[in-house]
Amino acid sequence: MTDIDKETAVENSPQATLAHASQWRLMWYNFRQHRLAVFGGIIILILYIVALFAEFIAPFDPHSSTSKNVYHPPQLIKFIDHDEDGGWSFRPHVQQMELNRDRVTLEGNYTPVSGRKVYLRLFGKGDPYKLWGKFEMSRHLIAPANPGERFYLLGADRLGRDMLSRTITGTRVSMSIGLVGVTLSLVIGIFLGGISGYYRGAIDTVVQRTIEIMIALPTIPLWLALSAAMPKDWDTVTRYFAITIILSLVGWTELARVVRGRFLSLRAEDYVTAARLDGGSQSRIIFRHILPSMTSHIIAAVTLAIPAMIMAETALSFLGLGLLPPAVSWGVLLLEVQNIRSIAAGPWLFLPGGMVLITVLAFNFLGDGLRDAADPYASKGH
Amino acid sequence: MNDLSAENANNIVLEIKNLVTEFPTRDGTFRAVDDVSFSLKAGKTLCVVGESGSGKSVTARSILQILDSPGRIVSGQILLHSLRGIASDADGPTDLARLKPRSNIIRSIRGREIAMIFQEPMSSLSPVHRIGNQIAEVLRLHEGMSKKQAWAQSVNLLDQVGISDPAAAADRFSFEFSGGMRQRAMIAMALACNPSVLIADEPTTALDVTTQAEVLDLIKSIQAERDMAVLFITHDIGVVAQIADEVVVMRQGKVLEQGDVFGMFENPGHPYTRELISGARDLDQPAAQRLAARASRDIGELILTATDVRKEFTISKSLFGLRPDKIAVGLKDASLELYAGENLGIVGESGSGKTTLARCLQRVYDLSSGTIRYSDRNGESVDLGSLPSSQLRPYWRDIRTVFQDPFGSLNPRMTVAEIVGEPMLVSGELSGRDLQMRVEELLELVGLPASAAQRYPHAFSGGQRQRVAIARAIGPRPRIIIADEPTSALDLSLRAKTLDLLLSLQEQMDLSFVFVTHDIAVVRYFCDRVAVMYKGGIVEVGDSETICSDPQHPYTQSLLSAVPRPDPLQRGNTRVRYSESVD
Amino acid sequence: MAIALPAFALEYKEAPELAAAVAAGELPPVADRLPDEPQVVAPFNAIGKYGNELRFGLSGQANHDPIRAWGNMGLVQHDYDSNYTEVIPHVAESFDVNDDNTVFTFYLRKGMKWSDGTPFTAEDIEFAVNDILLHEDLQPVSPVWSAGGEVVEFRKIDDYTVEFSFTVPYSEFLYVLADRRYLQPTLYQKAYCSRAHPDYNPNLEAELEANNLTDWRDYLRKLSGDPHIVGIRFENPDRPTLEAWKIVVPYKGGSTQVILERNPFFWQVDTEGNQLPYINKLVGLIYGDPEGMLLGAIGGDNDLGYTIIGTPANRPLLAKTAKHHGSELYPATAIGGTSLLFQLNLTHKDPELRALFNEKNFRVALSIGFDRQEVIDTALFGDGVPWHNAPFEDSPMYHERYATQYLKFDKNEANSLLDGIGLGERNSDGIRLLPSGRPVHFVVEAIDRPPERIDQLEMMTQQWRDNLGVDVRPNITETSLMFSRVNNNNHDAAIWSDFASWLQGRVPYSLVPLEFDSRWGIAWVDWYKSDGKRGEEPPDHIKKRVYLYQMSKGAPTAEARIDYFQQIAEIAADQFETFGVSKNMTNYGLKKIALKNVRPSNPGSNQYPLSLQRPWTYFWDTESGNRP
Amino acid sequence: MQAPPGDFVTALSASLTARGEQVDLVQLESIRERFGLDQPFLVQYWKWISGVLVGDFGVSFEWRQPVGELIGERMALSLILALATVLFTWAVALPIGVYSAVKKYTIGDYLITTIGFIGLATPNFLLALVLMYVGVVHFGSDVTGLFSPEFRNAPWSFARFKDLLAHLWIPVVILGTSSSASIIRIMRANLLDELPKPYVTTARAKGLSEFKLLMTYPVRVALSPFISTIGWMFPQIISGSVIVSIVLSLPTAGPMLLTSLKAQDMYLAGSFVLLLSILSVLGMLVSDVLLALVDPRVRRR
Repeated sequence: MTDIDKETAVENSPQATLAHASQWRLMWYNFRQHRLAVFGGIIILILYIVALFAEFIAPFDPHSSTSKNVYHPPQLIKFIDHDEDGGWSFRPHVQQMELNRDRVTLEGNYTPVSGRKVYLRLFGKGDPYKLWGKFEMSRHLIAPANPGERFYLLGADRLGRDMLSRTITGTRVSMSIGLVGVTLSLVIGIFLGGISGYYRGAIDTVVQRTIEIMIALPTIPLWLALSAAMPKDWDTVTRYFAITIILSLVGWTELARVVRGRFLSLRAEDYVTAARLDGGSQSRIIFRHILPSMTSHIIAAVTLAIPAMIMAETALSFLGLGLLPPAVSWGVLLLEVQNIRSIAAGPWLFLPGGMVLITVLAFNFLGDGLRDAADPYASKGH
Repeated sequence: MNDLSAENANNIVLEIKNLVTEFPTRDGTFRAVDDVSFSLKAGKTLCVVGESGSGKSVTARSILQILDSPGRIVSGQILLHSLRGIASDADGPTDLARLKPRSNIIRSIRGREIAMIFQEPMSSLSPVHRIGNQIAEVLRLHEGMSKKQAWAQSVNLLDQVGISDPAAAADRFSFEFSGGMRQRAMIAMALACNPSVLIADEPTTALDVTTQAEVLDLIKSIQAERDMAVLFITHDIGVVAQIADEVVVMRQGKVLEQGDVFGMFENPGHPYTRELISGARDLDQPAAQRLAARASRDIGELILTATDVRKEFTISKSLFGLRPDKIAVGLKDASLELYAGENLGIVGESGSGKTTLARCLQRVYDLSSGTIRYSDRNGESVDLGSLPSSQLRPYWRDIRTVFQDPFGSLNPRMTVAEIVGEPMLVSGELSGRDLQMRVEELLELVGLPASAAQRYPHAFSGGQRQRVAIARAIGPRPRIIIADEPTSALDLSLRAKTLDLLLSLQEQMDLSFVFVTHDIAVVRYFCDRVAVMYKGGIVEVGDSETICSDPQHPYTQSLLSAVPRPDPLQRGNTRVRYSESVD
Repeated sequence: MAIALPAFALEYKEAPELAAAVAAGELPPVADRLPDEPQVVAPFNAIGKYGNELRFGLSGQANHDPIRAWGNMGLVQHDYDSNYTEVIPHVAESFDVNDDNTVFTFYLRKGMKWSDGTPFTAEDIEFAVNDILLHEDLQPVSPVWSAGGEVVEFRKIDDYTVEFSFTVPYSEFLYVLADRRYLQPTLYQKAYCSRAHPDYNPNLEAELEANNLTDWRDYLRKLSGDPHIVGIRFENPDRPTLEAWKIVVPYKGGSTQVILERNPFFWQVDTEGNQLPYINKLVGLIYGDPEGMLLGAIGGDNDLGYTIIGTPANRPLLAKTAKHHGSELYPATAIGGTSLLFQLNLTHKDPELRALFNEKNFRVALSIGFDRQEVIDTALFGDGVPWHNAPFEDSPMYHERYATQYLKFDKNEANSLLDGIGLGERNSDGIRLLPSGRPVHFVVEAIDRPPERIDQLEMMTQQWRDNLGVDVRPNITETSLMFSRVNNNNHDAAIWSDFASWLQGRVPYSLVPLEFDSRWGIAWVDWYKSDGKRGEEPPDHIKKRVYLYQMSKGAPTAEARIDYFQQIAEIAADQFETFGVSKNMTNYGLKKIALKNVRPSNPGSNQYPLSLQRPWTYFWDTESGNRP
Repeated sequence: MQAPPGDFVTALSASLTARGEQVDLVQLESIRERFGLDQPFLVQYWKWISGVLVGDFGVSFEWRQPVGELIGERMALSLILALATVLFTWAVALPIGVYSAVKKYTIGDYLITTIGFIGLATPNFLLALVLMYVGVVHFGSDVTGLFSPEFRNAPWSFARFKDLLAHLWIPVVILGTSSSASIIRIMRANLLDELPKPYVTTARAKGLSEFKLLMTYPVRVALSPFISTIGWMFPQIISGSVIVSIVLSLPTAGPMLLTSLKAQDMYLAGSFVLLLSILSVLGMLVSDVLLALVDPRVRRR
């Protein structure tokens, strides 16, 4: 028997612990190096939590309006409360404001009401709601100390509705549209990309040509035609799914190309031929040998596809062909301020646009980080 | 410093004293070059030899300060005694180590006083610029020539390096050249400004044996003509023996030994050098272990015969992908026999079709025509060529493959246990506890610790991965193993060990081998019989010793004569050039 | 005000551009261009100066109103100073009506000419009425041209006298001729338009071929405007017109601006004999969408305009930016009606909903079930007064009960009314249940403009859900889709806004279901439209109202007409079919301060366009006389 | 386009009654059969397509004019807008992409990628409106449309062209920001692949300066994938320009397409979608041809 040569004695440097690292631990080790990507991941996690518990986190019912607070500016939370005789106590509150309107020009401006403060309480009682439509609750993350009072951390819209609550409620729709749409286009993308990548020949040319045609079609006119064709009397929920289908109908081409590309390059690897020679069946080769090494790339492609979907939802809503009031999504909120008077009346109304910006940035950084970490073997360190 | 007489001390062109180069990495600084000193003399070739990771290439790049970031020179001197050109001012040699990598001075030296050629012929030249322009650029940069003058001179240079029809060649792009022609173009570019020093960083490693021989002759003739100092970096002892005047042996950044080539080969000083030279020499003759095995048990009956196997590849399809309109012939009517317990070698240069033949034997490819008769354990013979791939599975258990690239042949996302156990798991032969037992047994067989089972391929070196591949191959107790250049990616020292492992496995498991390689030394060491291939056809078959010592076919003769013998005394024996017979 | 001054005492003057043209011999002198006795007009502020151009804006799909607002040439026109209750001569010099309002005679001006110089005579009117309006290819003609089932009978008495006669009294006919939608009689010049007419042009086929058209009616429209939709008449620069400005850069698909230039043969002069109009050129900038038009206005590109940009929500912005380009707010007054007319579908196809909607108490409960003041303060910025779809207090047509009943918010009363009609049960969400157990849920159809109407609806439905437990959902859709559903009676409820002034010329569709605008009784509208062949026969109280309305059309005196409307309103008040939210309030557009002779305000409804102020008397009060 | 309920005539009657016009149902019926709308869908489609092949795009119902007349200049302006955006994107994305690749993982690199993403992430219709508002209110510049009033109907002259350029920068900047972000990332990725390649070290060994070396070799090689991506981006620019034109009231294809779709003016809307698709396919064709010119490997293989 030949003696065990020197190289097998792998000394227990950090490399050793890595030796046992499975693909996922290795990816995580690589991913941690990307500070921006990790930061993006955290933001997205928070957003999905907000989307999940929207009703609880939003201070007020997004639809309740009061005439006294039309275009109410945002209020700053002050934490230290100075009472009359100079003492101070830690009671977070906001300064109450009052609207007075010029009779002729209808110009409204808000002036602070001296001495009137609205105190805030964590987990206080507020507008009743049904969490996910089932659980009867009325506790909110932040609520006015004494019920009936209202505060506007991010201002109010033209009907005096609280923008913070509406944006939070919009998060649920906009974030989920991205997810649902992408999963749909993912399924189509993998299926078609996989077939054309693995079987090549006629199927491949056919799929490739359809992809090229789909990409060649300018999307907006296509959406216009598709959405105009959508019967308008569907209620918001069916409309929501119809839109995700429309978005994914166009979105899958990008994923199919990525999947096909990966399939082609992996097919040529020796270990795939070896697997075939080991007697593996077609499905075993695809699912046991080829797919695992593709999952990381698919995840990266997915995280980059979601922001495109969210942007598309806002574009559709802008054209008046996406969701319509009384549904609430970032697209709808942007549609409502898509006019000059909103710009003049309240720049804070453009916050949902900011949310779209933050979400897309976070997804892109996360996607970039994942793509770099996707191939722990290919990139031997930077 | 060696014992050369003082008078040729004055024609020292470049002197390196106690050079140290380091790479700061995430887990501490890595000292690639540790206190290296040697000097280059005009008209002389100094070979730096060492295995991969020995720091030889970093040393070369330190001279021109073109280290890949974050490498930097920490201490030591690089003294250039250039006899002419701008650097030879009054106050003696200039120390390149002190210069800043981006300074004008170092740039004026690069390509003008010291030129460099690299290993990767494929990507060392820009794919989007014409060859002529890339050469002319050096001339216009350093000699201030006009566009027309520089182009004419580069055509002239291409002619000097032996490229046929240089004017047309200058107009073409790098991807339209063969490996050899590309390396010649690189040399032409290096010679443009008639430098006093040429650094060649493994220029012929990626070339075929015959092309390598021609390029080495070219460098030799140019050096003599221009009295140039050449720093030649290689890991191939044979090449050192052929062209070196002085030798420096390096390992892990340190110089172990340096001296005259003949002295070094006669009685190597350092044990590592001795091992290197003997390793190469051992390989250059039949393995003792093999001869012993053959003595105790002679070759059995015929088990595999391939007759008139032909394989055509379609390069491009017609517009609608129906009729193939351009086809390349990979294999032309090859016929071959394999006897039980025998090691049959298939040798040839790249593009000779040896891998295609191996794939056809294993029926990875479908045959265009011809038959492969295989007689299984209980004597029935079957034509594998005509079987549809679905019925090949049982035969794939008898005939196994070991691939060339250790990194590409193991699935990075599966543990060693899963990789080695796959054949038995898929056939349902073994599972659970006994599968694990069998895997550990196999790992033992190939000399890997049982603990390796739970590890992933990325934790192993090239040599260890190849052992895992072998373990996978012998898993289902095969009768034939087709090994496709299993050792060419390994370092010299590891190569012998792996071949010995295969030989011992042959004895224990009654295997026969089809061994594909381009390395004549490996053929003599491992194979009983050998088939020589050239452009898709088998030109000669026979006992490996007779073929290696007394080749009949002119191509085999030219192939053998081009192989650099690891013995400086046999240097310069007559070279046979094979001009293609019109067939 | 148009006072008849003796024209011959004046020495006529003309715009400098025309004087130059006359000198160059391209135009006859001003005296020959004017009729023997041109109409003399006293400008509102002062005698003006001739000036260069005036800019206005328009937006939206094939929207002709802003262009034709500058010139509607009916034989007669509404009188601005009598608040549109009277009708005064316009193209016609004078007119007589026989005592039983069946025969209407009009006397034209001798020597009056079209914009291409050819004389304007009774022959042109005869051609327009007999050969085009009443031509069998263009039947059926709009019901306004007939009375008592008989179509109008037209007779040309001599070159300058024409007569329209009916079999039954039709006092409202004068208001029809004054209406901007029925200008056919004075629209087609016989000489120019006869080439498109089958009876006059033998080789019509060849000319149609040349213009790659297939139908003579398209050729007529291309030459001089659509016989049915008179608004579509600005596509042909060579169209001879009687208007003060003639089209130069036509209004075509894809054009980005429209330009009209002075009509040298315009037949009106000011009290000092200056031929009108003062301003030489009108430039209409076409915007892709209302927001673009608003931006143009803020940038000073709109010298006088209130449509589209004049919403309450834009007012603060307009006020703030007006100073930058010398403009001021310009009031667009309301002539009656409500900001949001809520109509339940009383002829609903679903029997259970129909029964519910036809319960008067249900409608009363809805009306008093939401806080109008809160809606006005929020959606209309407090600029509004609770009101139904009826004329205001200051109008002769005012009916106090119909306009103001059931306006006060009374949540308890509304809930007790709903309990009273069997809607006592409620489901887990607090929504009331119908006797069959189905929740009270229906959809209100609405279009996506104007924004403040959607805001009002959203607040109303929100309050109904919270206060009454009645689940009403707005369904905001594109105009054409809403109409295709409502006109086929497939809707639960619908909203619109209306200027119910009950003056002549417009069907009061919240009183009588005679037009598809009456979305509260589409089946009845079908019945009337098809003379009983389709739809559903209406109950007696509706038949009585329709009869009274038909009678009002022939009412001999204004007082008689008012009396008829009071009776109709009395029945409608008892039924309480529809209800409103707030009075239509004055909205504000923009006007350049330097633009003079502009009346202090103009009605917001396009039924009384700017042309009734005689905009050809506007002028730039700057020393150069040009636009600042 | 035929899918929505009703047809042009219902849309026409809707918009007229919305403005108080009285239009009788029977009259509508006569308009419908004059336009041939009562014929089955396939017959109408076949008549239109056969016309298109011979260059006649049919007649617009709404404007009673041949579609060819209507869309002529608008398509040209759409093309100009798209080309200007492509040039702008190249001019911006190329240098930034190179900079962020060479200065990898430095502050500069992160800053640029973030700004690039901000361009990608802001919905361009919002950016258009805000830019327009700021332009009019604060700078008083005439922002709407591509021409100032006096040039709108003027024939093509150099002055008109200059006026066009003066107005063109806003839509180009808006459209450019979103498309340049993805291009910057592609250029950066390509260059990062090329930098470690051996021919770069060869060039350095020849004595070239870092900057000259960078520009002539890796950037030149990384250029070819860069050009092919532009081809793929063309459809995205075309559809993006539809939205921006609507907001900015540009006389391009966008606004007219939206209104014709809403008015269900079939022939007009159909022609626009057809031509826009052809335009984007042409864009891709051009980029492929350009690729062959730039990259000998494509040409010679």
